Amino acid sequence: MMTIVFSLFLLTMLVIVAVAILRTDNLFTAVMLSGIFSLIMAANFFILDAADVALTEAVIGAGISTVLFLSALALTAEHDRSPPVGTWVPLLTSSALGGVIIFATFQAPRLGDPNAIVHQHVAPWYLEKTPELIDVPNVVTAVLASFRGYDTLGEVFVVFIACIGVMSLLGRVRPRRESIEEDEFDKRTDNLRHHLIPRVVGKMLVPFIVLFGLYVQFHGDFGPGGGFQAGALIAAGVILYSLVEGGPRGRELVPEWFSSMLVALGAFTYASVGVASMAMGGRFLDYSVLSHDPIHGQHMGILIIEAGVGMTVAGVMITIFHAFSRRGIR
Amino acid sequence: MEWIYFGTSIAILVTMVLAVVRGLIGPTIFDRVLAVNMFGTKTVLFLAVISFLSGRPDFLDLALAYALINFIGVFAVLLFFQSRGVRREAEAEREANK
Amino acid sequence: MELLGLYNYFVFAVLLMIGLYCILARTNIIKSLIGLTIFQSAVFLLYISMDKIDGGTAPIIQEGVENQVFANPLPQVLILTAIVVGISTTALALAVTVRIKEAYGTIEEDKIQEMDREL
Amino acid sequence: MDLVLDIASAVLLLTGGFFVFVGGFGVMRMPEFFTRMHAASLTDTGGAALILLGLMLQGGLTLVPLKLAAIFLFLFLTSPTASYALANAALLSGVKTACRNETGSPLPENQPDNATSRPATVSRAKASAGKTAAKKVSRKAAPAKPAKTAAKKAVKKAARKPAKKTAKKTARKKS
Repeated sequence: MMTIVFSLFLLTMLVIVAVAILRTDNLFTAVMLSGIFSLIMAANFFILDAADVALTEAVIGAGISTVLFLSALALTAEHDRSPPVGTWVPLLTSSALGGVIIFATFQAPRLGDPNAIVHQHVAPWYLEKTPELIDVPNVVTAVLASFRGYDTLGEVFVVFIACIGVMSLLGRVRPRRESIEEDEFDKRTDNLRHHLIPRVVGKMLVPFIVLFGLYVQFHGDFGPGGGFQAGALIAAGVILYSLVEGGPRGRELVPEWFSSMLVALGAFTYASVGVASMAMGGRFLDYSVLSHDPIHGQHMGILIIEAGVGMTVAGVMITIFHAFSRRGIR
Repeated sequence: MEWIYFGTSIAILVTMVLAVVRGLIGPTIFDRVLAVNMFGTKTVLFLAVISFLSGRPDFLDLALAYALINFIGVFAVLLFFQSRGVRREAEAEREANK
Repeated sequence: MELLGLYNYFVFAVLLMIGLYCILARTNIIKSLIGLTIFQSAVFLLYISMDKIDGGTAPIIQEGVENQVFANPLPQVLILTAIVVGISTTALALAVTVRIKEAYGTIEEDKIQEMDREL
Repeated sequence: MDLVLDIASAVLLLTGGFFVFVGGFGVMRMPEFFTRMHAASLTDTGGAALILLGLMLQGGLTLVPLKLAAIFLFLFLTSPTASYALANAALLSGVKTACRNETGSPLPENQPDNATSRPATVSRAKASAGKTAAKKVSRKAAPAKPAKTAAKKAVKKAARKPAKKTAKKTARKKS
């Protein structure tokens, strides 16, 4: 009952904000509103009992997405100068799609129906077998890292490849400056050093963010958390430092060779656990053989691959942010 | 006690709605940023109250994560405006030199 | 009440429409990308809506509590990874946009096409 | 004892909820940006403190009150900082002139002490803000106003050049 009341509020806000994003011409406004959009989305996920997903959306939406979009805006344009085109073709297409989907939803089970088909298939098996086979309290981590570890390996490699794409597009070499004057502009614009209060508070919070990231990383078996969230959190800490102290100082803190090495090392760690389990007589990513006790082996495997995921995600986010911030003023 | 939590969360939700409205109409860009920032704080409170309402207070981690990184966006905004001002200055100077 | 239980799916459909319209109707690349993220979020919402069970709680087993009903963990796993993949692909698209801006001086699709035709 | 705790936390939660709501109401109703910000930032801290304290009383002797205290500490640090950063950005962009003035009296200019500390940004941003202000006012306000802003714009244009020169000088000195 309460869920429905909260959902009514949040989902209606979601639609209103989405319409506002669609209607605005100012891209900066659109980015700000999409920040609100992601906050509402995270609250909504939490209402719907998805704590892990809410944490991920919170960290990504609040910490990283806005920063990335703003750095892209600073490099491109601030206004959407789309001409007032004849909009009936897209309108027709999208409303046809929406109509079909709404028609289909009348057949869907209502929210929270325990007899829905989704809850009959493989999910009860996961919930039942997790305490027995893997013995970690957080079933999401168990499914993510062990039961469906192969999927997650694929996702990690997708993130890895996206990072390579950004690096090859924006380049690792700093574009040549025409004069010293432009460097002066860089120094004046890409940090908040002369804002005393943000500088002090921001720098004070960086260690706490990183510490909390490590907590999320290693507490992921017992509460909401895991490699994905932890990586994004740690990256958010580094991004905060780079915002406050400027890009060059940020790159001194986490050099680019280090962050790109983290990316590769994380993916390598993940895959090598799979190979190790094969070498020890099991199947690919079957952690039970890693130790003499199957459950202990599972714990070890999950710990290592979560660390790999965390390294990759943190490295990717930091590398992407540095790639954008290094592009600088042209 | 449950109804108290419920009432508090409804008050926070109504405030969120007001913040969203300010974000939608807010005449200047800064009003929108203010709305985002305020919305973030309200989300922290909302998550905290909801985690008590659902009887799982160990989910406060979420609210903690939000409280820590919510303001990175505001810093990015500040930096954005600063660099925009200087960039426009540079463009104007280049024009003048031509 | 029956319709209220389907509200999540209606919102999913509406968000999908808004996202698609934004991608199709706007020629500004960054605006299209924001539309794409809305489209993405709509799909996330659909998946997460499916995992809810009445009276359930998040699928984290508590010590010493019997007979708990848990939400479905599977959609959560899929969406958790999809969010991170989504932001990295968005970053890739933004990088392409930055390069387009550097090469053409604009990020409006129609102007880019005009320039291509002139070449 | 439990009842006392319950009542205390109920009072704190409801007062906190009321404060938060008042903050939202202020953000909605206040006439211009800086007053809105005042409403938001004050209640952000006050309401949050009350609500978190109310929850803390319910936490019992576990890790929960500690986490709540951490949340409170971080909110207490970040929320005013964010407000400061935002106000600073707004001031540098000359928001003051962009706001509606109910009485119609001439709006105060931003003081030049900003101009000496961050010359380039201020002078440039001011000029651009003046333009947007003119646009906005002419769209919204009574027909008498555009003339006024136009006059102000002209004054600014005249004032911009020397300001820029001094700005450059100070920048050079600094470097």
